[in-house]
Amino acid sequence: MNENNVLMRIQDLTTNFHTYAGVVHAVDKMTLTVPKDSVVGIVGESGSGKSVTMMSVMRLIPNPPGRIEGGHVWFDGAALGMPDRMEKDGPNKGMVDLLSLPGDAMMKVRGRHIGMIFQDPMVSLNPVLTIGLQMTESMVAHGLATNEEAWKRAVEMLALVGIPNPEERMRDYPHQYSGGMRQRVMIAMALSCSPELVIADEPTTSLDVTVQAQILELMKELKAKLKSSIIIISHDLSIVAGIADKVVVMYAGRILEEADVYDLYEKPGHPYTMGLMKSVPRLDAENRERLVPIEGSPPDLLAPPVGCKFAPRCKYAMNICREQEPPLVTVGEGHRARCFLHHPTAPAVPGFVKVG
Amino acid sequence: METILKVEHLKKYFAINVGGPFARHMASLKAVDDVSFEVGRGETLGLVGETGCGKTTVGRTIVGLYAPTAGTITYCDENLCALSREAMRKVRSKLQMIFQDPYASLNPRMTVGNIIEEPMDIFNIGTMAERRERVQELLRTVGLNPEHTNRFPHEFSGGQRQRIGIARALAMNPEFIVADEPISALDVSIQAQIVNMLEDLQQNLGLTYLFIAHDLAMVKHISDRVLVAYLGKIVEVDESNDIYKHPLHPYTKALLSAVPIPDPRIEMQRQRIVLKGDLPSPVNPPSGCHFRTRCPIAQPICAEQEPELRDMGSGHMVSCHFVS
Amino acid sequence: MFKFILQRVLSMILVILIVASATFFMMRLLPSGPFSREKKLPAQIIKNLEARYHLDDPLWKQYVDYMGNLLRFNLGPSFKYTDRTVNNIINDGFPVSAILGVVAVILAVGIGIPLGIWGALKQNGWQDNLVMFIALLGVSVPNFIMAVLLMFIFALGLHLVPAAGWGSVRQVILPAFTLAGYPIAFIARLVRSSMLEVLRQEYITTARAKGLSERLVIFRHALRNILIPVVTVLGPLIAAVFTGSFVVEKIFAIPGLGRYYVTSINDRDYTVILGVTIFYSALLVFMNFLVDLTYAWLDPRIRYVERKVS
Amino acid sequence: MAAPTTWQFKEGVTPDAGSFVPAPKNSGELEQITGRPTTYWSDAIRRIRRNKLAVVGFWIIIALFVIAIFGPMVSPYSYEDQDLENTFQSPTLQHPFGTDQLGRDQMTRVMYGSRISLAVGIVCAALNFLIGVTYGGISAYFGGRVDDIMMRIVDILYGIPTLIIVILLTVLFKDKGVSPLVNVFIAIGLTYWLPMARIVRGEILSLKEREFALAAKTIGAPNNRILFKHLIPNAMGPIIVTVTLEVPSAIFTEAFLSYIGLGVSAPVASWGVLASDGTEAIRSFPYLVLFPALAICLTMFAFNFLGDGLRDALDPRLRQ
Amino acid sequence: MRKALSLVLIAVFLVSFFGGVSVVPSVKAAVAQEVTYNLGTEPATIDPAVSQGIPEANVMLQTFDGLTRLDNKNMPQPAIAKSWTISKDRKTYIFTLRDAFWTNGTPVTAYDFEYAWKRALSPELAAVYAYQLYYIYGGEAFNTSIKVGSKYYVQAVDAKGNPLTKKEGGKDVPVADLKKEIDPSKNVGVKALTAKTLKVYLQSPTAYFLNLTAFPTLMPVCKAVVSTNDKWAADLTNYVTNGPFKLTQWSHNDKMTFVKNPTYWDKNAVKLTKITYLMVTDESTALSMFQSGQMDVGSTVPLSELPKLVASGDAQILPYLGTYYYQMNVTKKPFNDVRVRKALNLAIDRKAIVTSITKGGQVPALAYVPNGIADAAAGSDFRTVGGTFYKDDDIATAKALLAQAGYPNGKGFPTFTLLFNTSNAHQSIAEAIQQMWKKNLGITCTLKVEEWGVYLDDRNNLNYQVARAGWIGDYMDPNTFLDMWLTNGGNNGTGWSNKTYDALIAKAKATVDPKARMATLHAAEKILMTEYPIIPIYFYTNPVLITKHVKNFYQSTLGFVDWKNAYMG
Repeated sequence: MNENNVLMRIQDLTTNFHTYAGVVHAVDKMTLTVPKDSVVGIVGESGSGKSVTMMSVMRLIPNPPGRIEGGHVWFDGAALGMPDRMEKDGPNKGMVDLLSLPGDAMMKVRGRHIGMIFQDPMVSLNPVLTIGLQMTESMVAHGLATNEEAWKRAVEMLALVGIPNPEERMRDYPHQYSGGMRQRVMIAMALSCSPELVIADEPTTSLDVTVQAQILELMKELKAKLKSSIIIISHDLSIVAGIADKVVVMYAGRILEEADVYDLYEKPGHPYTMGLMKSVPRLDAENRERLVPIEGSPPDLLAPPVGCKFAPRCKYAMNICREQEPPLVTVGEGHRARCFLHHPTAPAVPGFVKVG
Repeated sequence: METILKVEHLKKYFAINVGGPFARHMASLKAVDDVSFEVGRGETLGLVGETGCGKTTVGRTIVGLYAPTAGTITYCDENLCALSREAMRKVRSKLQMIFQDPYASLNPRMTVGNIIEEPMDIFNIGTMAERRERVQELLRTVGLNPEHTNRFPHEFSGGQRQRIGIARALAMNPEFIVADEPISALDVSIQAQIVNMLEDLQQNLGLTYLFIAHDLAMVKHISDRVLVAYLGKIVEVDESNDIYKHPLHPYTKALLSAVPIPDPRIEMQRQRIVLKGDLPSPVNPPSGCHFRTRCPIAQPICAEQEPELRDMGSGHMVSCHFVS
Repeated sequence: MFKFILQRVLSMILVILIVASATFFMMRLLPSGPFSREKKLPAQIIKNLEARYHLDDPLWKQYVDYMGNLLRFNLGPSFKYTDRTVNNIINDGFPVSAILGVVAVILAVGIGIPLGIWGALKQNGWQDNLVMFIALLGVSVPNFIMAVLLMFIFALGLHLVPAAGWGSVRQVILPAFTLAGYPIAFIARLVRSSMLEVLRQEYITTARAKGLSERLVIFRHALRNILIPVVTVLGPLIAAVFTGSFVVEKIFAIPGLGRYYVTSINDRDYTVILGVTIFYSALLVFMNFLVDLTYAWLDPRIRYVERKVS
Repeated sequence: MAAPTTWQFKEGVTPDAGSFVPAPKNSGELEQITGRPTTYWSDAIRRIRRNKLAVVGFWIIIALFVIAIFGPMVSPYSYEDQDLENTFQSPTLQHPFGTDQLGRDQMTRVMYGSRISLAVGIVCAALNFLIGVTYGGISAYFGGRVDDIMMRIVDILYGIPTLIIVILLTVLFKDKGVSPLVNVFIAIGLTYWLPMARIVRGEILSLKEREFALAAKTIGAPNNRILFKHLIPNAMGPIIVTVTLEVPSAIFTEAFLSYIGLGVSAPVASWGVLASDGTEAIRSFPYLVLFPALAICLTMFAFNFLGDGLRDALDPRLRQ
Repeated sequence: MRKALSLVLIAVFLVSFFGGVSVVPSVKAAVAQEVTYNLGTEPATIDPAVSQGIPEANVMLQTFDGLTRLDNKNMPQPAIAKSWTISKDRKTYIFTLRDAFWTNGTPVTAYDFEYAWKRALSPELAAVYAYQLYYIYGGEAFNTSIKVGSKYYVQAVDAKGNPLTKKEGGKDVPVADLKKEIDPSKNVGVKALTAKTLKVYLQSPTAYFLNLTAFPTLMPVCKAVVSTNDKWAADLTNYVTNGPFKLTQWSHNDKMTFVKNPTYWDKNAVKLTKITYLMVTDESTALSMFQSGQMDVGSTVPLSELPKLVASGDAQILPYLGTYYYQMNVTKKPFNDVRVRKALNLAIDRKAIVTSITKGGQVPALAYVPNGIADAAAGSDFRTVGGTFYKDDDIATAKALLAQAGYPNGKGFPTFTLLFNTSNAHQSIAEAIQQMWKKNLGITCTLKVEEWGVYLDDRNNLNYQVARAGWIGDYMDPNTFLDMWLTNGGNNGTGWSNKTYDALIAKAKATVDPKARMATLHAAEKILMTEYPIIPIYFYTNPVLITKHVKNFYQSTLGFVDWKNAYMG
């Protein structure tokens, strides 16, 4: 047991993709702490590196072209049951570095200790295998249950996620489920081995709003019932608003802002975060109020801009932003942001709470 | 307001195979089941509903991708369903479509220039140089760098691709655009860009939109009026602001309640109306009111009698037995 | 369901009847007849022969008679093999070709699929190059050269198997391998590319994320999805391989049906040409039918999905 | 409230007052795309040139064509000059590929034969494209009854024995003054497109439901444009693979055709003919089959490498 | 990659090369009297009456015994007939039969012969080789008669003597002349006088009739069995025979097994206990099987291997009664000019062809009738007596002739087509001759290969200019080669016609005196070889694979194999 109540700590994680055209720095020195029994939301546009980070944690980056170039992923050693691999000392005492585990040991971590839910349940379930088989196989593979036990537990799990007639539907194939049901199955599957951490990668993006609401409600419910930490990834701040304890905003492979959920929405510390909030229409807004979008597109990571990666799209970009990349500065209790606007000499910006 | 498009008793049934590889024409999937509405010139009509409610089919039938099973579509006083193939091809230049998936709707083997130029090429409009000129202009219109004509779709980000799709739709100076979920595949940060652009284009070019989406927040934002569809039927029609303020149909209420709000203080406390279960199969829709199986206020009468779409005053229409 | 199978069977029968009719008339256009010899027969003897086999009837009558007999599964007498009927010939030859075919298909699938998987898993490695090399070689080397090479190496050189002939298990090996050469190459290539495709699928990532071993990922999750395209090509392939190959049967002196495809035409043995053709077509359409059934079995989506026919 | 961390700046760069003023907007940067802009073909060529195997394949093919055209001219022997005193000579410096049963220089014959075999291979590929791709494409694109009927026709053509068709062709073309190679092309054209039609049909069936095909429809593209411009180019991968698989068998089919009289007449001999003739003497004179077979293999490998490279190069999505 | 490719191919090459030459000849365990022979192809039938070719004959000769049997000098020796008498006019033969038995135990009688021959002649059986019985009086008439009810009639003729036909059900049906009945029991010249005496009356004196009685078509069949079951030869259950061996197994296209027939009258002479026939069509495969010990004797040898195999003693070259020749369409220019035909004939180097291409010990043909047929004088050969008619490779004369015909040095000679059927050997020879004509005479021809049926059709319909052909004798007499060139003869596919020639052949047919007869035939051949409708190339030989263990192997110059006296040693 480590002292800090930390379940997982990603430290200086760097993942690159080596392509024909050059090296893509998908994740650059990413650092993130996931406390036990908490929900961390990661928000960012596609290509911001949020999924790559999680796939790096799972060590499922396809190689080639992807490669984890550096960093550590510390995971609570006690939870893993790998006392001999734990750090003996230092800030990461009691933690195990997932990146240095041998392949077969890592295999035992996947699914068993870290469960994963993918974006598109349509393609994430094997179309030619029954739900029952896909539900039970990880329990069996990890030696947690015999086939019969796994079957029983899978039925329970399906019931838990709200599948009617779970016993019968175990024999069905994925295409016989609706999109929402499939995502429930994915969730049940990820939870079947009671992992300490569940990573949900855009779990509602491909779903209808009504189904999205169902799934979010379900996850909230499960968060209360089960003792797992959750990392929920989305491109939409409103999705994580209702569920996360802590939110991380990523952009171009970096963290731009990290804060407690309430802090982030009330006192956004980065123009990007502000932009994300303003670009969604609010139901309660007056009719036909023009939206305020973030101009431009995410940067091409083959040739990222110099300085702040967001600067080209930033309304408030300053000369220095085009020259060098701002550091991630602490702007409040557990609130960090990567923006020069926090610098004492920077001009004030409306709606921006400057702490620096 | 001049009516530009009139849809009357539109039905679109698909013949489907059920039960195995050898089955044929076993059943019909009632994707659109007796739908009528009108669109005024310069208006944006929103069409919301879940996947499988028939909204995409309505859009595709209007632009002629599907032949309707029954009913008529009148565009500028011309019955589209009665047009010959050649005449239909001509009308198409005025009736354009923007697709949901900007990844799938652009031919990956064509350059952006070719994609945008293609409609002009098909209708033999202008010389090569003029067309090229027009492509550049269109790219500028949708906010893309005109130097990118020789690029391939995959080189662009999602938002940029959607702009290419829009530029293609604009190439023939259309009057009416069916926007089929044009933003649901995009990041939120980009959605606003596209929505703003669509609004600007409407103003500048006098376009009429049928805006299809499942996200009520965005539909409400962009539309003048909103149609709510459920399982091939329209259940509510109203001015977009009113439908948020005074939703009458329980389904509309559920849709509204499902929209997430980027505010943890609200979200954490919020009590949603969560619809139970899934959309029933459009092959065997429930008797009576189609929504009754998931309706929180369903009564026995709902199974027996199909509610009519009733006008509740000032164009607010709803089909529910329990609304008065 | 029954109605649709019936429909399908009717369309199969139609195809077979058209093939039979087209072949019937086309073969009668061929120069020379069944009784042409280098030593020309006296005219009267030819007349007697034609009378015996009703070849002096008007063509339409011969056609009607043939079709009538066909419906009773009577394929008529062979003109060359005086005392044998076409039914006899097929009865004798087909089992032999089929045994060879079964072994060849087992080899093709048993070698082609693992090779393809191996290549895909080691994409761009030397193993992959080797697999592609074998695949290309299998396609480029025609079976008459392959047959002779195999015979020289394994029968005459190493004395491992008999050179040719039929009757013992060991005599099946070389021809089966020859027959399987092209399919092995074809399947290996197909499997490799499908495998690469499947490995990119999300459900494979899901399976890995569940902590399944690579073996389970490949054999449980990937393999069945790969089999779908393989089955498509397997249908016509099996039909072709089952009915035998003229070259392989000739070179390995195997008493199969395959030789009759060529010899019957050279001999203008009309009934045998027709019988063998009809038999082959029937097998082919039947195999395609089986492919569809197997499809449904392999891919549950086809089994139940409501497929739009717009 | 925690104190903000100390600001660290890049070494040597200290921000001055000017650093913290709003920077001018650069609109071009907002929609920037890296990499050189190119046209479709120059891009494809650039990509194919990066593929080493494809380049090797390309040069082998060029070499083969050069040899086919100039080889027989340069050779001191003619493909038909016999030397009955020196039949079946093993390879020597004088006759690097040996001599055949009539004492002809095998190397010259192989070089000469490449003209026919390469032509057959290329025409087979072209016919596959023209007939097979079009047929399969139309069948799948129009679907329904059209598809049913067209595919039944394919079934029927599969069923009718090729040998009968081919013999009838020999009769049909006899003394018509049609070039013998044209006969071969027709015979190959008649039968070789069937597998291609099936494969293309399968591909198009799934492609035609894709949104870009629908998009083409909405802009008023006529059917043939949708089929040939949008759908078929996207089925190029399997098409190229199928062609490369068909070509070798076409080369050997040509041998079979000329064996029964449909094709170039002796003493001209294609690779296929040389190889199958050589097989008869394989015991004592294996070099007679080895060299033509080797030539065919080499060609196949070259075409395959180039084909694979081409397939990848023609798919812009694979650029990165 | 390329390197790997070449390495693999070299390896394959080496293995196959050494694999090819280092084959160990089979060593059989001492003197099991069993032999395996490659028949080469599936026999079309095992019913002697409808037998038509060599493979069938090679089955029939083991399973049946005719009136006579040829010895290894091709002379007829008594078999079922233990003796015979021949009338003066050489038209009537009376055979006395010995005691012999069918495999079902019943005796072989003269009735069986009468029945068998008449059955072979009956029009409804439509036996291909029925014409081998046309020598018998009334044989042809019976074979060409029309059956009405159960009786046979001559076909009616109109005033001009053309046969009459009528339309019936869409087809032409010959009209029977109901006044002219043919009663096979009376009108056909074969009659069993007693169970052991057979009388045969011939149409005309036929010098080689005794040879013919050893021919499969003239074999007896067991009347009791065959008359009650017309499918008797469809399988082996009813296959009642009387030969030295019994056919016990026939798996089609694969193999036949014969065992010694214990009821055979001359069983003590038979040493082999078992013969296995294989039906391997591919020459190279047959050689492989021979080399790997799967067979002892093979009927075919790949050309390219022949010299080596002859040298090692694995192959023998046996004589074969046949001529390989080219024929010309004399109805077409320029082949209507005898000088052209002769020039083409002379400008061929046959020696080079047989030594460099065919390599099977073939003899350059400087005449038409091959060696191996006895002339009138005892021990003399028709060919030796007849001599040669021209010089091989006589380019000077050929050129002169061509010039005389108006084509000096081939100038103005039209390009023509040389037709042959699909075969590598034919092609090589054609290529060589094409080159010779070009080099020696300056004339060009193109080669045209055709599928067998197409080729036959073209050849028979005079739809060619020069075509390859071959003729294998049916019986041991020059007539089998010469009577085909009669005007409008069925096998005279050249359009050539010569009245004197026709008269000479007719005369030879009616001549009883062997000496005069042979002289007539020599005269006929001489006409043929001055007119040159054909270009003889070489006389066939018959190379066979044979292990040294097989003794007393006999294959006649007609290609018939007889295992009766063979044994393993």
